[in-house]
Amino acid sequence: MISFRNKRRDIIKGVTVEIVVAEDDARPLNEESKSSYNRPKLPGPFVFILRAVSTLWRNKKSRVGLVILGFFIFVSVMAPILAPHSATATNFKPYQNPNATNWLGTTGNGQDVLSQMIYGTRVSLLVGLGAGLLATLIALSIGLVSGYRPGIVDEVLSFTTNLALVLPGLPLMIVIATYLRSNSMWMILFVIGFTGWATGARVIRSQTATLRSRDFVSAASFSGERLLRVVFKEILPNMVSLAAASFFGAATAAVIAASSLEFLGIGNPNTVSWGSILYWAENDNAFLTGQWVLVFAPGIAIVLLSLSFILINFGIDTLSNPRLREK
Amino acid sequence: MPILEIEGLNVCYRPERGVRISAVRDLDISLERGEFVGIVGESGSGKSTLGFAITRMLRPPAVIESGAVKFKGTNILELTGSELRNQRRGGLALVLQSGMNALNPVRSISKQLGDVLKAHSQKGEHWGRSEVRARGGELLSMVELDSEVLDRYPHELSGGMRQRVAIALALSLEPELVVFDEPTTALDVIVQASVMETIKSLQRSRGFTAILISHDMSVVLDATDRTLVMYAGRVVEDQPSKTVASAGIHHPYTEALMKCYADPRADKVELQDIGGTPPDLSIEVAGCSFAPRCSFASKVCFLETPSLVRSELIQVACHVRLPVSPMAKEVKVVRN
Amino acid sequence: MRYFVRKVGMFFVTIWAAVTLNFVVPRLMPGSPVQATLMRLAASGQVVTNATKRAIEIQLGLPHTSLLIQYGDYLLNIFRFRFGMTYSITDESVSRAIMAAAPWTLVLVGTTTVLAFLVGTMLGVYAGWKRQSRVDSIVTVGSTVFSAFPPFFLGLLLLYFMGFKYHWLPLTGGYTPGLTPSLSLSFLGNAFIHSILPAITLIITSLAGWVLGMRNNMINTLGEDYVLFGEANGLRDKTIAFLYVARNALLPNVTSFGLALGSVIGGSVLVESIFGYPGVGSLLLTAVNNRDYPLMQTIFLMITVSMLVTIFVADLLYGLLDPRVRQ
Amino acid sequence: MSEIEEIEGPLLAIAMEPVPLMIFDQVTKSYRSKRGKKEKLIAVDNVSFEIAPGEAVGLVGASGSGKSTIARLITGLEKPDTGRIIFGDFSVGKLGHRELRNLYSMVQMVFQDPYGALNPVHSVEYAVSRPCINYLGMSISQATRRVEELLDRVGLTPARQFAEKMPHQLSGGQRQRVVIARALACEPKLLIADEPVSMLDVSLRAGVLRLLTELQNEHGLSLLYITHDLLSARVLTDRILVLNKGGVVEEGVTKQVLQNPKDPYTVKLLDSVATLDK
Repeated sequence: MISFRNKRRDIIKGVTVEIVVAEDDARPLNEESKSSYNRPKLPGPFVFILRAVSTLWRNKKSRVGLVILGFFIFVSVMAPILAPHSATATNFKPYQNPNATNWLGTTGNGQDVLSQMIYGTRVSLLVGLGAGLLATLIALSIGLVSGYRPGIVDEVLSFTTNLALVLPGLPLMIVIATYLRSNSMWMILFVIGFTGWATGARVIRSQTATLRSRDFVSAASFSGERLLRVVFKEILPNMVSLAAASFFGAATAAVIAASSLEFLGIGNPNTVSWGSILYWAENDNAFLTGQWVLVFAPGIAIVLLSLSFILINFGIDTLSNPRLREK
Repeated sequence: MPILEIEGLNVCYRPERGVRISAVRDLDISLERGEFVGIVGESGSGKSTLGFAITRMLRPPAVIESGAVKFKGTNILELTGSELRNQRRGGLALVLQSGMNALNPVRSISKQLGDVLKAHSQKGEHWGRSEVRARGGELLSMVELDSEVLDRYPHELSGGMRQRVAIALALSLEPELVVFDEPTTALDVIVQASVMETIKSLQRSRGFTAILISHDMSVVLDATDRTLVMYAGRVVEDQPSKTVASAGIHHPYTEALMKCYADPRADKVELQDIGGTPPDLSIEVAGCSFAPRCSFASKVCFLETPSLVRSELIQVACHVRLPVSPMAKEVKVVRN
Repeated sequence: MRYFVRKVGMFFVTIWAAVTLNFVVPRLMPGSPVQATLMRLAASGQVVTNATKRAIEIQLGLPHTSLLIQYGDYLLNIFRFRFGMTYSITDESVSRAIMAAAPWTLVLVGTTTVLAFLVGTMLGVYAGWKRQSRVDSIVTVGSTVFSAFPPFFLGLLLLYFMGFKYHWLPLTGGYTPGLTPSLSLSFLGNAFIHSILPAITLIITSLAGWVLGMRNNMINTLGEDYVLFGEANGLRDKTIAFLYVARNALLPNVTSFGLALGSVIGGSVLVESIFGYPGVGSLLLTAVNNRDYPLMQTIFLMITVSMLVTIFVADLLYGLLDPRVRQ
Repeated sequence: MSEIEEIEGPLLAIAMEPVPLMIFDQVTKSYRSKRGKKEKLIAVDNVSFEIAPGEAVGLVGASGSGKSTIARLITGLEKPDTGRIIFGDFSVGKLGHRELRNLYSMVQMVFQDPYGALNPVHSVEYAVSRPCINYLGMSISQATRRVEELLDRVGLTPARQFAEKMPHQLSGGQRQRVVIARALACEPKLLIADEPVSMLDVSLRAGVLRLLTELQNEHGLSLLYITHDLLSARVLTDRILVLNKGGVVEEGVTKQVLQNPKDPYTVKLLDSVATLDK
């Protein structure tokens, strides 16, 4: 009897191994058990990002998004090496069309457009990611508190969220930026961050409320966990994909909003950014002078950057909503 | 001719990520007209998958790998969309497990009934408001509901009422075969019994062929004429419901399952469980799926998959209880 | 009924909150907006009457009275539509300046929002129903790419190709200069031709959201039990697609109708500025460039209130569409 | 009132212990009705009972009978409108967040849904070790040892292997055993089990029920078993209260109540029980 059972187990083992080899997707099961034995000694956030990227890489759309985003990150980090000229120096002939020295031509002030584009990547990335992060952090704190504390706290925070949600975004940013009169890129970042959190907060609130009613949250208080630990160790880890989605959503909106503000000349038009290239192009009537590159180059860069965020978000959506999965 | 014949049916789930699971394995079943057949099994036995396969309601990631489901002689797995739709009138119907959510929340009951009737109206038939209401009143009284329910929306009805409405809708096309997939599981204990009573009396009075899929042996034995016991995607036992509880030849799984029930009123109540772990459907192994949990298992049980062997009215798939004798005539060959 | 009563209540509370926010914002800002405004008003050569001075003080903050009195005066002035003088346009009161611009924007934003909603929803229904068909992938990819477009970039592209390069449509303005605005057929026709490009820009940029949102809702609803049961009962495909799936999938889209308006209004500010369209958006930018706080502040209030009204109407519509909230 | 006192006679005779572990004294709890009408939904209607140390009490009723509300009241998740709930030195209805934590070191809970009761992001070891660390003040290595003991005890062997698993790698029955191990970790005095087997396969139920009985006997635990299933109540409990619409309609020694039901509602419940030979 016993010998037969052993034999069978062997058979089972044999088949399991085969399945694991054949099925690339059977990973989560094995990954978990392996990771607890020899976890690589890397700092936590780094491991987290690596794992997130490898998960998203499996989805076709988000893979394209990751490639585009990777390209822009590369360009902004390597800007000093990649840029052929200074981005601010005005030592070229103005209004030049693309030529051998200035691949994308020059601005009305005689600056090299390609170098401006390369350095401008830094500003757009920083504002997009920074404002996205700020908005997500606000959304998380308001959403978590409001979802976990029903009653008066939730009522007040929900009302605030709904109010923030119905305030027209761009006009509000314009009004606040006009009052602040400061010209820095940081001002734009903060204004966008502080006006763009409401959508995320609403989603996170309802998810928190759902998780709160789950038995494992009650079980945590039965296990003697304190409030903060319940929120951060039990609820938050279940919202990673939601928080990521709201981050990339906010970042998309931030990239578009920042370029819109820069294009309107709110903020400092002398900061080298994609939006300000467009501002000067519009000011100098680039179309009339035939310098369409001045409009197309930054415009397409903005589209590509926000597109990369949108594509990455598709992958995240698919992870959290199995119904959206493609066959 | 049997009303339903299932031959060599294999259904598996192939999710985008994750392991392939074969839910129904090499299944052969044949149903006579007017029979009330129960299919009993625990989670993972493939009973619900089978019910969906019979009515051709399976959706990805479920895939029918091979086999045929013949309803009155036609293999419904080969029908096109519109041919299948025509089969619904006077044909196949399905009542879902979660009757609670089976009704469109934004349409009143009479409108939903009208949708069904109009979809299958034949030449010369006209389903105007009054015709739908008249038919609706009839159908609702059949499931013991007031015709006033016609004007209600689903959220205004209790769970039991919703499941009754769903049954009325399913029966509105006079189906010859109705599959009830756990029709009372989502309902409150006391409501469960009365809905089951309605189903039983409807089957008897209207004479349709019915399949009751349930995890609850007692419900099945109480309502049906014939019981099929499923384990790990296969039918392991098939016999008249009357004799399932009595001594006789049974699959060891059925016997073990029977010991998990008892009468709370008895002087001494003893409940038993089935040790070991439920079968892992992602693994294809030779031998009987129940063998690792079976106290009677012998060598052959781990090596060869037993096939259903007939002995008079009953069929059991077990090497120990009903070994295949070379002399036996009615041995079905199980494809592998 | 309860639903409607609650919505009416919420509407008034939100209006009050928005009006109050409009009161608070200028008072939180650094510097003295009142002083700046009065100086500029004088510099523009206009006669500063006491009434004008008072209106501005009430709106932007009077240094010497208590906040409570200021707040009371502020509310009173709003009821009387008294918002003071603008110095962006000579001899013009804020209310009259807005009144002149409002119809242009109302018609433009109103029609484009409704059109985008209808067309986008229908495309979304089709894409979700015929999931993974060719049309679906074209519609989905197209919407994804266009949702990455900042409205002003799309506007510039259209302007370049349709107006500048091929001269199909007028480049700028709401009507041909020299015409006197009237309700005559010839003027309306002229205005219509001028509004085509701004309208297309707004429709395309807001269409994407509706398409993708509706497609997602469709796919989610397709998995509901009542759709499965409808199929099991052999309902007609059209019945299932429209009355069972689309009908239910539409509900969340109706709730977001009002919210989407915010982004259309933001887009219209940019689009109006590009096309020189004489609407509220252009007026807002004029106000911003002149630091015309009274005008800016009032425009913002108007935009917010009209958004709230739209959201209120959408909420009422939702109540009619969903029997579950009617009681 | 007089009715309740009448039934209390035999009740006290069984629970010979002089000091009850928990007293539920004339408790009423109502909710505002959903539809916004003035009428209130009475969830628990003037219910009184006691649980003696080491005793297993069953609360039986269909959904809406108020049995789950009673569990929420005892664990302080809801506050009673009137009446008292006494547990040792605690008056449960009046506890704040901090004191609830002290209460939970003595009252633990086994939930209905084994898939919802374990956080999908934490390992079995984490789930079971938390109460050891929080209530017993154990170090991580002490807790690790205790986790293995507990898993061994609930039949999850080899314990080390199970400790490292994530919830999604376990079957429903195994998860429910983990939940029981976690509930036992801080050596509570009262275990509340809310339909712990109703979502498990029939063939696994008896195993979990047997485990609960064994643990109750070994640790001298009191058990409050909440269910609609009279069969499992019969197997597990000494005494039951049958609830209907928030009120107690019948109570007594489990076997006696089930063999000679007095109230028509109990009869109805009995008829709905899954028995094989009707």
